[in-house]
Amino acid sequence: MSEPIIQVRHLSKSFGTHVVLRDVDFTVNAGDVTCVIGASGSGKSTLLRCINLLETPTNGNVLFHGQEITAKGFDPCAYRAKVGMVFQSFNLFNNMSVLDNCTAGLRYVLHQDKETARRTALANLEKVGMAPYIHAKPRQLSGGQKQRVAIARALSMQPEVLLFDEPTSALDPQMVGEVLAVMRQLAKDGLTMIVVTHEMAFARDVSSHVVYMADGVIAEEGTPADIFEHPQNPRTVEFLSRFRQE
Amino acid sequence: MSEPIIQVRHLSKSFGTHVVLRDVDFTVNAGDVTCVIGASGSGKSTLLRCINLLETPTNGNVLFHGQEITAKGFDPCAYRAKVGMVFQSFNLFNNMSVLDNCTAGLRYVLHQDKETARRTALANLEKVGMAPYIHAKPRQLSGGQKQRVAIARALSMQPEVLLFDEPTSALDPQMVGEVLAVMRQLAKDGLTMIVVTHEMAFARDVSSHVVYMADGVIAEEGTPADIFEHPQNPRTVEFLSRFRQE
Amino acid sequence: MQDFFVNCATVLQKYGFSYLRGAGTTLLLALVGTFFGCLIGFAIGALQTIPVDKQRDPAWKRALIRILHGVLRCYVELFRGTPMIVQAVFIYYGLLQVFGIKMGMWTAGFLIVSINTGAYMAETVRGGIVSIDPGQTEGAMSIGMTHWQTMLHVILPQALRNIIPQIGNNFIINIKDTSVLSVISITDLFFVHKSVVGALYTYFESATIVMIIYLTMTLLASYLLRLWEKALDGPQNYDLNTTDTLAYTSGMYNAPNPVHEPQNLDMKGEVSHV
Amino acid sequence: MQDFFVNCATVLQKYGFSYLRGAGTTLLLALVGTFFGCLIGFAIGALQTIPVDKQRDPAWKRALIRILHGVLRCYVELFRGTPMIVQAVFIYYGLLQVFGIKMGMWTAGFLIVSINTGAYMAETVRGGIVSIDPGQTEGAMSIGMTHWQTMLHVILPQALRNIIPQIGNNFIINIKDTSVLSVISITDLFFVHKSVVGALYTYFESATIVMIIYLTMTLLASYLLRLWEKALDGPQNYDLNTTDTLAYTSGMYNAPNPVHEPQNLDMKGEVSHV
Amino acid sequence: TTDSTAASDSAASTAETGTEADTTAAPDGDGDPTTLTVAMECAYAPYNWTQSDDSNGAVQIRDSSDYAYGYDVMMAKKIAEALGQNVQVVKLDWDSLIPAVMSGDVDCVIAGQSITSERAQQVDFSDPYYYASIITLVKKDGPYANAKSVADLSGATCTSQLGTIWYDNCLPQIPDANILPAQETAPAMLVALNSGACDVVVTDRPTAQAALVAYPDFVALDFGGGDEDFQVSDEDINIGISMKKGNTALKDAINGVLATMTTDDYNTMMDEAISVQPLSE
Ligand SMILES: Nc1ncnc2c1ncn2[C@@H]1O[C@H](COP(=O)(O)OP(=O)(O)OP(=O)(O)O)[C@@H](O)[C@H]1O
Ligand SMILES: Nc1ncnc2c1ncn2[C@@H]1O[C@H](COP(=O)(O)OP(=O)(O)OP(=O)(O)O)[C@@H](O)[C@H]1O
Ligand SMILES: [Mg+2]
Ligand SMILES: [Mg+2]
Repeated sequence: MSEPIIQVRHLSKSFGTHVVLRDVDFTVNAGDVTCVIGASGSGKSTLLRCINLLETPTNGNVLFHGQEITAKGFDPCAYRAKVGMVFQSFNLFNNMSVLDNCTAGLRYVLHQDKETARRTALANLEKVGMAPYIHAKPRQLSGGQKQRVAIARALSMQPEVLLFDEPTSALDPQMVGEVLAVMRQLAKDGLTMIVVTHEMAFARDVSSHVVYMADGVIAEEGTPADIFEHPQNPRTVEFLSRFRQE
Repeated sequence: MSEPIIQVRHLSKSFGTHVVLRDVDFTVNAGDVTCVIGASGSGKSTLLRCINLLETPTNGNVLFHGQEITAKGFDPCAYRAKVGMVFQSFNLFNNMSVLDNCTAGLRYVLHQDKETARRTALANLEKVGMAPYIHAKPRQLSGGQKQRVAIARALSMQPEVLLFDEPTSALDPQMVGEVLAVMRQLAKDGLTMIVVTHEMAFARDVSSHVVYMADGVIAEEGTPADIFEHPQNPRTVEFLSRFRQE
Repeated sequence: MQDFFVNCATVLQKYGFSYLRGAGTTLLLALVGTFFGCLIGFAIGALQTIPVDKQRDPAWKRALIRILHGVLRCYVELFRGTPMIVQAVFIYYGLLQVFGIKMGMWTAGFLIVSINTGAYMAETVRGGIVSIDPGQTEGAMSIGMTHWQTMLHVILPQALRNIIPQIGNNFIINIKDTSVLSVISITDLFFVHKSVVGALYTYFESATIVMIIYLTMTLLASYLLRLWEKALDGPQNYDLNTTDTLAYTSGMYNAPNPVHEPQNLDMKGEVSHV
Repeated sequence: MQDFFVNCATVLQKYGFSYLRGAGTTLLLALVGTFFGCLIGFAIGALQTIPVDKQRDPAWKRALIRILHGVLRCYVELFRGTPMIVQAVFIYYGLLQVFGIKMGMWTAGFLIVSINTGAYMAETVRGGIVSIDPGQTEGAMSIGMTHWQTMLHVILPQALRNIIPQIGNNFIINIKDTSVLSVISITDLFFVHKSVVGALYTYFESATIVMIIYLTMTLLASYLLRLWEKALDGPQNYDLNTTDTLAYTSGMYNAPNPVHEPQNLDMKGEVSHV
Repeated sequence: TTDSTAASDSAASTAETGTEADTTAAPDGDGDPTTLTVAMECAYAPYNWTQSDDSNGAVQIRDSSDYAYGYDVMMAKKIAEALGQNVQVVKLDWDSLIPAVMSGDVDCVIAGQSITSERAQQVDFSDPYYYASIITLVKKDGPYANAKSVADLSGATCTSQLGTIWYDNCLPQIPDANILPAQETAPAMLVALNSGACDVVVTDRPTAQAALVAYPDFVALDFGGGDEDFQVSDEDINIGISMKKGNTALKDAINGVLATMTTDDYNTMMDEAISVQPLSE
């Protein structure tokens, strides 16, 4: 289980003069659950977007199974089909019903037949409690419902690696619990995950590795125990203070 | 301080056959902080949208200072200028910079001059830590940054009542703390607020009144102490179980 | 005024059938032209947005895309930028004269209207694509869709919705602009009008008749397009799905319903540390 | 081929100035027409989207809005649905004949092009408004903006960005369609072409010259519009504001910066119960 | 300048500066008795064409810097002179010649219009101001180059100009003819013939003469006017000047001028027009 799946190597990203990521470097092994925590605007989403090739890194690169994803001839579509993503802003397809949102990838990318795709999608929608809403269009859903559909859509693709960008931000505590339980199960089943989250409890209890980002650099990383019990960096200490005082 | 500002009277709202709100009835007095909690899809956002006249109620009505807001001749624009709203999906103006987003209402609705508007907006942006980003366009912001601008925009209007729809969903714990502190200060200053939130701690500690919604009805309401210490309804108990076990 | 109606009646009695035939020709040309024009427009819209990755794509591919873009731009600018009547003369008579290629006048007519509409539609579609939230593209890419799949299944259907008013415009423009095809001997409605006026000198009468026929066609087109818009918007509300579920019982969360009793209390202990 | 260029030279030598004047006329009409057409289009777009509230608005207001919508629809359908050449004849000669009103040909020309473009632009703008996320309207309404303020400051600026390609289309259509104004004796570029051909019978030579002039105008227009699009998109990146702050120290959160030291530890106790 | 106010004023200013004619009796159709306003396409040599200077006595076109000349303009000048009026040429598209004269925007149309009884119900025609004999144009190397009679054109693909006697009456006389829809203008008709889209076009002598200059590959066939030729009534080949129905004053005045001229005068004038048309330089 310790073969590295995703290696982020000296990754930098600037928008114009504004440096958002600076020399970010970490490794995700197969089966790892890596949590990325950090302040608003510290570059967490940008990091995930670079890994998923939605942004071109300014410098450095990302390796997938040892292969550079920005190399010539690398097929980004096949890669993205294996590395799923749940967006912070959901990005559901507005022209499709909830069910179609989840089957689109299965049918068009994985070329599954309609019925198989439907069964997979329904199973995943049921996991997040969205099965009754399969005929709804995204604009008819509440925030939390959209978020759950986004999760189901990513799960339906049965990817090797899943990138979650704050997957429980729009959910109530009860639903957070249930979605986190689903993720926990996925982790147990060996899915590799990188999770940007503000749910410190989840980071502490489920992750195998925690990355704390501040202003575009990795301020501290380590096992959850390291980060949550013995944070070294004063900024980590401050960031976690509210959570640790519980 | 106990003059009723907003009275929701037997409010119902359906989309087609789908009943989203059923006979919702509660009163908000001047200076109250009313927290609305409930599961994803239970109708919290729809309730706020009805109060802010973005949806027309199917039945029932809402009184503002005793005046029916759906009555003939009622001026919805003047009303909305006094009853601000922070959207779950932010709804920042994409064509304007952060600063313009915050000054637009002041300049065009309240007809303040440019400089006054800028000062008010900057003060509020500073409160939420977004002052350095005033030249950015919404699409260049991170999720949490957008959310903070949305809050600043609503605060800039200096409304009588503020409706918050999950105002801290995209924020990290540290920032949540800071934004909630701002809201706490506003509450102290006498601003009336209705806050849809998943932050149970905020609901418990700051609100004067808690409304628990489930499937479109108010399943239980009362003081924070009532709801959090002695919930009566089994659904409330279940909903709060994860929080109360802390 | 009396005269006017008498004249109209005379005109109609003599040329009524010609008007109808002309209207039929006009409608046929406009329909075919708009249909293929839209196809061309959508194809170009999709081709113009092919993403280029400076690092990953080999040089030849980038060069190819660049050339393609150049060719497409030339096509759009050339056909948009010159009068259709001149194009018709060049294509029909020019080809015949210089290369001896004799195209059927209908073939030429359909071709000319289609490539013209295509050139305009290409820009229209570009506007439509620009107006779609980039998040939609990202969503599609994130599940591994290729550029073409993204366009076909996600972007163009949404762009289509936004540019239907414009497709209506283009159709109506075509209804009127096909009149220039009279230079290649296609007798459309407006040419019938000209013939009638040439023979009888009853300009206002014939013009009134022709305007009424045009209006009938365009109003019908507007109406149908509005219906289509409504259809694409889909139903205002959705129905809850209560029957179409799988026999999938994972012990996970179940659909919320008013008499919801949690079946997953067992996992509460696991998630209770926040 | 030799002949061809010799003929072109002859044509240019004899009529070069006429072509230029014709081009000037064409450009002037197209510019004025497109400008006012856009204004009309935006105005109608905004008028058509006036919200009606069944409960709150008095009956007379609803009736008024309904009538307004009807009138606007009639305008759009009537002017979109009939050939501009016929409109020109009806407006210019019809008014003269029936009411004895003699309009200047330029007044009539500008009027006709503007109201025609306006009718098309109305639909274009409608498409543009439809394509804007309703959240933008809600955002604007939530701070108390009226419908007009919402349109002016929030919706139309965004719609404008999306329909610029279409404005380009309309401008180019105008450049070519103003040729029908030769019925009210406005000598545009295409009428010059017709005159030259009627005098010299050198169709292809004159057509080539005219096409080149048209292409020059349309390419220039395309280029300028693309620049405008870029300008509207704004800079790709933003600069952090480090100077323009208020002397506002509330003990609240301060802007994050690399050497950030929290000044608000004092409030930590207050918010530490989650 | 193409300024709109200047343009709309120009008609009025012409009236003020115009010569003092007999304003009460002068025949008129457009409310300006000092000026004879004539509409034509100015795009149909040798009847009327546009040129960029006033050589040969060309008349400046209303609201334009170009000049019009040709047989029609010569005729207009002649008539205006006889009536003691200025001549003003309005350049109009073919489509609006009739509305222009009907609405009273111009006094008359001199544009090579054939006189037919149907047309005469809508406008008044003067007596003929030219007799246009019929000529057939074919390509030198084409199959009909040696035709001697209408019968020899049998089976030809043919066309002619819209709204002319040639198209409406002559073409149907060709046995088994494949008659294409009419062409709107003479140049377009010639392009069709030259490209090979049709084998035969029928037109009048002046147009044919102009065409021969522009297209040396053409031959003009004249079937002699007898039994071998197209059978047309005299009325058919007469072209006249049209004015608003009921404007007998103007009609009589024009007819008065035309009465002073003979067929030979017409032909001389036409020859002169052909000799100075831009094409012949
Ligand atoms: N397209 C862009 N152009 C310019 N700057 C950008 C762009 N996208 C993001 N940024 C900036 O990059 C920084 C990091 O953004 P990012 O979205 O990665 O933050 P984040 O860590 O995900 O924050 P949050 O928790 O609020 O979502 C922010 O300061 C943001 O303003
Ligand atoms: N326009 C609409 N058409 C149909 N149904 C809608 C529409 N908007 C909302 N709904 C439905 O109304 C219900 C309540 O939605 P609402 O957004 O109020 O939920 P919420 O309590 O805010 O949930 P969340 O916490 O997830 O934001 C949902 O089931 C949603 O699907
Ligand atoms: Mg983010
Ligand atoms: Mg909500």
